[in-house]
Amino acid sequence: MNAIVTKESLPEPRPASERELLLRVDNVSLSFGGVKAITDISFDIRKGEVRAIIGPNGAGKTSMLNVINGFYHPQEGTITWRGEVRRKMRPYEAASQGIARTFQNVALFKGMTTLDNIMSGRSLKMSRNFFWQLLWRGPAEREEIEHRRKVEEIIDFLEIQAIRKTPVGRLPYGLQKRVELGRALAMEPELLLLDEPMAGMNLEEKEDMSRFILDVNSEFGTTIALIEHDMGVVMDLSDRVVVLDYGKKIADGTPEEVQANQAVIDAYLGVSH
Amino acid sequence: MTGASRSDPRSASPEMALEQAKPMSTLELDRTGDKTSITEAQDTILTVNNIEVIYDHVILVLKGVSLTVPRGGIVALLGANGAGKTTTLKAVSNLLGAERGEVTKGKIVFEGEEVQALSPNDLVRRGCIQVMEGRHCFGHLSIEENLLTGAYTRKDGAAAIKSDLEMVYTYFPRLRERRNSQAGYTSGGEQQMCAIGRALMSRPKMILLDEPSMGLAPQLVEEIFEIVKQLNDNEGVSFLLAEQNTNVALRYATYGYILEAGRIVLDGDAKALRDNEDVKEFYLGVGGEGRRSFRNVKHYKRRKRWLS
Amino acid sequence: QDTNYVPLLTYRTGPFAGSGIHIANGMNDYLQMLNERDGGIGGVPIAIEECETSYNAQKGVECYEATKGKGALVYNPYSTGITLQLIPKASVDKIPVLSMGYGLSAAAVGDVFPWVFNVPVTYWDGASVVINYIADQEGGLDSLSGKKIGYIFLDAGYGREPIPLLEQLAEKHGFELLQYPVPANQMQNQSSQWLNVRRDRPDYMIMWGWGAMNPTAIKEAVKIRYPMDKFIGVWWSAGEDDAAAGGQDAAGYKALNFSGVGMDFPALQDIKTLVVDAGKTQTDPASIGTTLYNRGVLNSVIIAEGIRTAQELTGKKVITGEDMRVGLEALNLTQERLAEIGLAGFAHPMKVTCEDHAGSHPVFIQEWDGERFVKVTDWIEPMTDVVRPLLEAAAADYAEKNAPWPERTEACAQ
Amino acid sequence: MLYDIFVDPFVQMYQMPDFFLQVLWEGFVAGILYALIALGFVLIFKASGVFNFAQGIMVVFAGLTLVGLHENGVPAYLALILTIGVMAVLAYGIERIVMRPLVNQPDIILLMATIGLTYFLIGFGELIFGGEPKRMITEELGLPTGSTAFEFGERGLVILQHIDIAAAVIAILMVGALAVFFNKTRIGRALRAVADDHQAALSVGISLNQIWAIVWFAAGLVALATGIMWGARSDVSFALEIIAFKALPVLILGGFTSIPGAIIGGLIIGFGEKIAELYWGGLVGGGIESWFAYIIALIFLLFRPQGLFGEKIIERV
Amino acid sequence: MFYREAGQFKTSYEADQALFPIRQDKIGLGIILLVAFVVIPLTANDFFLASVMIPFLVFSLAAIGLNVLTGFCGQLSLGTGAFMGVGAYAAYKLTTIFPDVNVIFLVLVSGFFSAAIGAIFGLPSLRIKGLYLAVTTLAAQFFLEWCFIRIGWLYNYNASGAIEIPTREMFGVIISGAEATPLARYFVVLTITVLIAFLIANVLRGRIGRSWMMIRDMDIAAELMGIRPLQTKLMAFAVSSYVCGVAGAMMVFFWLNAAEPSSYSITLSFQILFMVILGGLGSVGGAFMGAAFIWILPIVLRAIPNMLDVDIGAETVEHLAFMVVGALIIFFLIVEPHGFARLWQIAKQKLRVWPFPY
Ligand SMILES: Nc1ncnc2c1ncn2[C@@H]1O[C@H](COP(=O)(O)OP(=O)(O)OP(=O)(O)O)[C@@H](O)[C@H]1O
Ligand SMILES: Nc1ncnc2c1ncn2[C@@H]1O[C@H](COP(=O)(O)OP(=O)(O)OP(=O)(O)O)[C@@H](O)[C@H]1O
Ligand SMILES: [Mg+2]
Ligand SMILES: [Mg+2]
Repeated sequence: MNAIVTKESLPEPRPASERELLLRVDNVSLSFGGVKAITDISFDIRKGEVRAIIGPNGAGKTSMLNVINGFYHPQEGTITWRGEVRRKMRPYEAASQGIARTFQNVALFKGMTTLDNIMSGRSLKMSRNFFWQLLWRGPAEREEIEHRRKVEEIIDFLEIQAIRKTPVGRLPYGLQKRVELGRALAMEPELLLLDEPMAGMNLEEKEDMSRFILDVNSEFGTTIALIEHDMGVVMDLSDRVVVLDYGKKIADGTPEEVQANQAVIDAYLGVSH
Repeated sequence: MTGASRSDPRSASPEMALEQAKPMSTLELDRTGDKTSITEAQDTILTVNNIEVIYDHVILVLKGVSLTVPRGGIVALLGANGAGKTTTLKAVSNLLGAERGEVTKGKIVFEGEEVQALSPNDLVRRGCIQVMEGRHCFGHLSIEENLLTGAYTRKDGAAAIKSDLEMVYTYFPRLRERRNSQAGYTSGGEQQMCAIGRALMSRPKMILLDEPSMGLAPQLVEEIFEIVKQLNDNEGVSFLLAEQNTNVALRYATYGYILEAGRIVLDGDAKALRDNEDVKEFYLGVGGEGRRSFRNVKHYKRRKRWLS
Repeated sequence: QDTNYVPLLTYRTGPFAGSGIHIANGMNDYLQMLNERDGGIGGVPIAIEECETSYNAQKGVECYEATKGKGALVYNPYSTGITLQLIPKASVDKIPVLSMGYGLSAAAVGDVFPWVFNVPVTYWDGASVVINYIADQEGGLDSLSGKKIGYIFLDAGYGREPIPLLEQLAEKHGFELLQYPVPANQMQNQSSQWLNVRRDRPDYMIMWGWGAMNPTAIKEAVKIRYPMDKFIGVWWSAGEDDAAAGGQDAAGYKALNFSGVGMDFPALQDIKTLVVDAGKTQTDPASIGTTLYNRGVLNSVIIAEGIRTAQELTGKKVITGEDMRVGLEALNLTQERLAEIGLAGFAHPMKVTCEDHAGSHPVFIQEWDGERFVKVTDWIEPMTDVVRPLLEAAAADYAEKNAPWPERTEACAQ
Repeated sequence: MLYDIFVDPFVQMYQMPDFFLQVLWEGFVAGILYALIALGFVLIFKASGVFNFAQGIMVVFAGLTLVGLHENGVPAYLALILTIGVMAVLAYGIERIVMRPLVNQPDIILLMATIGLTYFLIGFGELIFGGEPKRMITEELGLPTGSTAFEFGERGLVILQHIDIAAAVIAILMVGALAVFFNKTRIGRALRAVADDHQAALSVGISLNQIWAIVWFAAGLVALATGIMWGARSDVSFALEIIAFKALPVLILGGFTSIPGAIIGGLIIGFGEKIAELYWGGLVGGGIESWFAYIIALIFLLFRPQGLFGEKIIERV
Repeated sequence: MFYREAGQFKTSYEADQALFPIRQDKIGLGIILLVAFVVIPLTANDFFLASVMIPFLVFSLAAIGLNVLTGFCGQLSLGTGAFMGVGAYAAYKLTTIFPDVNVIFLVLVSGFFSAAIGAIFGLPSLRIKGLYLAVTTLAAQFFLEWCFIRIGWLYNYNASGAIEIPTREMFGVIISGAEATPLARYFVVLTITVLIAFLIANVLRGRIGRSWMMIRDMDIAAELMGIRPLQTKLMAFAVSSYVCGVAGAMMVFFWLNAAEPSSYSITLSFQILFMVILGGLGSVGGAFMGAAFIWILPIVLRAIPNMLDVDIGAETVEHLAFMVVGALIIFFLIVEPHGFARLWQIAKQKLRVWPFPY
């Protein structure tokens, strides 16, 4: 994991539009009482791409992620996941189908250590039943250790060895975000939803985080949907960007196209970057 | 608040903050120790003198931090995650008690009086309010009620409060739209605006801003800092801000401190810091040929080890 | 110095303290008076130790364990729950349990329960006396037919115990038994039960209550305007505080009793002068002579007489629990003896035999006149013919369910 | 069987309307009295997010202080005033010694602290006043006693106790006053803020110390009123503390944070359990009152997890 | 000085994930077990065994049970007393139905009944949370208590309405009923408690324990990570009730000898809850410390006036004990809200840096 791999050393990825479709959102609308959080939005996410979702505050980005992983149920529209139209589903079903995410307001398990938090990401992959767990010695322990190995890889990868046994509640914000990423990675997801992973980080840390994201994307082939307010990050990392404003989609395209789009500049960027 | 009272060279006037283009000839790298001489001076609103903070009786987080905020100044506190920025701000606003932390050494002087022993609400009454990191809105209260709690300590009547409410809504039109929603259901950015607006409602002399830009859309970040500057210019409000977005922070601040692992490792005029090579490299991300791409970050560790 | 050690399990705190305090004072004061006046019993002072149980079974057992090693002669648990826990232990630890007028009715069968004493009467005896009394009022047992008799009780082992007997009598004499259970956590909130009473209009009400349940019930009865003279409580619902809650309106309320009313007894006078006035106890002087206080005194009389009998039978001055058992089993509190100890007429003469540890002695009924209780009947005999077979069946049942229940090996001293 | 469950109770209601009215009245009174206890809980919960387990014992303590003072020769009204003073001191002490050091701690820790407080007050109260029940000084305080009976049809009779009427009036006045206080004043808003987030409330300058002292005092006053009313019904004794459990379903039904909720919850539980006990309880041997209220609350909660008027539980990521 | 981990390197994940990874802790546990199994039986008198150690162990086990539910899974329960009662009544019925089966086995089986009842009352936890959930468990408490009184079959229609424990033996030693010696009962209780504590600790450090903690710390996030909330919570209810049920059965079989419904009242629920909170939510060791504090402290307090030979009434002692316990609860919460378990950790941390203050 520590090998020096940069994006340039990999073959140039195929254009996003040619890749296989992973998830499609069709005409989704969601409202809470009177508030329309999402209005008739359609877009798709293709395998292996980094898809950014941007937009002003309250545009409905987080709500969009919530719809994708089953936490909110849209009033209208459908979601197609790997070619199958999904009905109303519970979040844990989404998780078992390979959708993992991080949260805007860190949602770590505060009473647990970093290690346990990341191990918790592997819950779905572990299967020893209650009675083996009671005994511990034998299968349960073996399974635990096997997964511990995987988790230690992630810990190495994210360079958080030093805080392995620290309860996460006491960690500074930036590290919490990193642990959260680790937890999502531990799920070995097909689609990783990141909600403002770099908020509250300084440049150095953002660079680290970018590297993690790129590495995950290229090494594990994980598809990533990313919400971020730092335009530098979005423009550099993403293959395609969808822009929301007041719950509506106002643009969708490559970073360059989006950046040049006047509607986007007016609604979001303020000045062109 | 007149220009004359700000004779100290460190407390740059707002005009100076605007003259960003002009290069600064000397780089000031004061060490914290030398500054005790000015702590009692009239035109500093806040002095933190060599404080040590311990959490849970055993975890030592701040190991002797000193800083001053001139009256009418905007001072930025920079540093990596876990450096202790939030802790410093909470030490000033006396919110540490609620986290089982305590200031074990040093003193904190606000407007010429030691304030370590005061309760947070005394401090707010005296005009020093904190915007906490991570929003901390009152989830069950509507946005408007949240804003009104900010005016809890005020005694100047409903009309004044009402007009300030209007002011906040003009700053953040988005809040006006969502004024009757429960804050718990609003988006992250909306909550951030609400937290900042709430602090403004107390008409403070000094605001401790912890990561104001976090989770805000780019143009809003600019707007927030514009608001900071406006308040600073028009009302003479002083600011101590902990901020990760060094770029913006140093553009608006007059003075900056860099905090690493519980110690101040570098401080100086904002302009001087901006020109410092290390700061450029590690905080601003401008190498010799302009902005680096996030795609091209190198994989080996490049952490600055500060000599302190 | 040699002493005879008597632990007293009392409760002056908790939800039943209202009743418990008077009992505790009475028990303590009489024994203390013996120490002051006579230097104890047979020249040996009594070492009295109170242990607070709060009417709580856990603490009761703790008190038992804490005191039994000190040579305890007898236990008075004053709680059915604690009694039940001590019954099997008594024969193992060789310390008798004296549950005076409470506990397990079946314990009266001395062949099965050689270590347990519930003299002078059992609950079943008590219930039969009430029915007897009602029959008297109505003109004979035959006229009970078609009557409705309500039974309001603390919904716990204590309150449920008389039900089998009452049911049997109801069947036999053709009256209808209506039950009104009061859950322990609803003791102070009985309006539903009394509304039910109001709807059912029973001809008589019988109450098996304790602690805070009693005053609340009497108040509620007043509230629904139930005719108070048709409302009869067991001897544990006979406290002055209980009736006083209803004040003047409660006049006519009746309760069973087997211990003297008032303080016109030389022994009580001695207590007053030697113990209470001397400041050696915390008893409120006004409470001497009240029902529950006197009940406590009677309890100690039985203890003291048990010790005395044991001393006589064994020739020892300092006795053990085993001796005490023998003493209690040979207890014969005659009219003369009562007079001798300054309590003539304080209780019905009582006699324990090896077969019968309760004795099914008669009890009387007292009536609240608005200010105090006055004795209104003579001693009424329980229906021994009905009760005794029931007791024996219950004892056999107990022994069977707790098999292997030890056979009686203790010799009969009589 | 089916007849007993579905038909007979209603036939009875129809045939004995006076009795049905009486049941309703008893339900009403019980509801009001439950609501009084619940009100004390609500106050403190609203102001600090603390579930104040000690409310039950505060009721007993207030009642005992009042009666105890009177027993020692203090005139009734003076005793009342002194008791109010004692409650104020208690409130201040609790704020100073218990609440202040525990600011910003998880709810369950604060709950536990109030249980510790309960223990302390039980021991303290019994030490001072002794464990025996005391008679409430109803008449001395000028509260009405006695009852009025309304003839109803042939043999019918509905009896209203004057003290119950007084309890209802006092409860309603108190709820009104508190509702106004909480909803119309700046303190009210601050209280809700504190309940949401102690630290943030501190950061905007709300003085938790002051607020908590005020609220605990208010809860003490409610406890006093409750103590007088319940004491008039039964006696003032430590057994009353158990009754406080009845406030829990009321509280939960109404929603922890709502003052009107306490009243409405109380009435629903009061009516519900009386009607159930009197018309259906007999089918299972009676005494179902000990748990019926909880079942009502449970059923309501399944449909509204935050209670009838409670603030919605915010779930968002 | 004495508490130094330095130099203890863990070379495998097995070693790192052991229950007690640090050598000193292992030695400490060894000593405790030695004292419990050898020293105490050799030295203690009957009172200490019967009234201090046995209840302490029974309560510890119950506290572990509640800790699973409240401390680890975050579901506040006030129904512990009733769940313990289910275990007790089930064990009692089992001994009447199968009089020849080993009573220890029956006690262990009785837990399954309370597990089932616990799971049923856990069902509403899917929708109802926090303090609101407490009311469902209260419903369980009061409803079950009512059943214990009303369903005569449960107590074999005993006139006393109570259950009374028959005498049973194992390997020729009487272990239940009045004739069982405190020592025999102590060994039974100790063995069961240690065994279950150990098994539960195993569950808690594995996948299932983690999924409980996930639900406790943030149920929404847990669900988004693939945890099925209902299943997980019900499992916690069942496991917790099982342990409580066994504790309840032990309470009557090896300690009280007879039990009325009121032995399993709400007071008991609270007693156990105190132990859990004071010991430290989410800590098995804390359960023992909490139980020791709540059960043993009052006994000590009651004994003090006797030792000092001060003459004050039994009830005054009781009142003072109440006040002291209450004050100490508050005091310890203020010193360390996370209970004795955390206090112990901090103490260890201080030992580690000793003689420096931090
Ligand atoms: N559960 C809910 N109930 C009511 N309103 C909601 C809810 N969830 C979201 N909203 C509203 O929907 C809108 C979109 O919210 P969302 O969190 O998706 O915004 P966002 O794009 O993520 O913004 P930000 O960048 O500030 O995080 C907001 O106005 C918010 O107040
Ligand atoms: N309540 C607490 N208990 C124990 N340690 C704490 C606590 N709060 C903070 N710390 C520790 O104090 C150190 C400084 O934290 P602080 O939150 O002040 O950092 P920060 O500079 O604000 O970081 P960030 O930029 O991520 O917000 C961190 O190492 C953190 O682990
Ligand atoms: Mg968002
Ligand atoms: Mg911070």
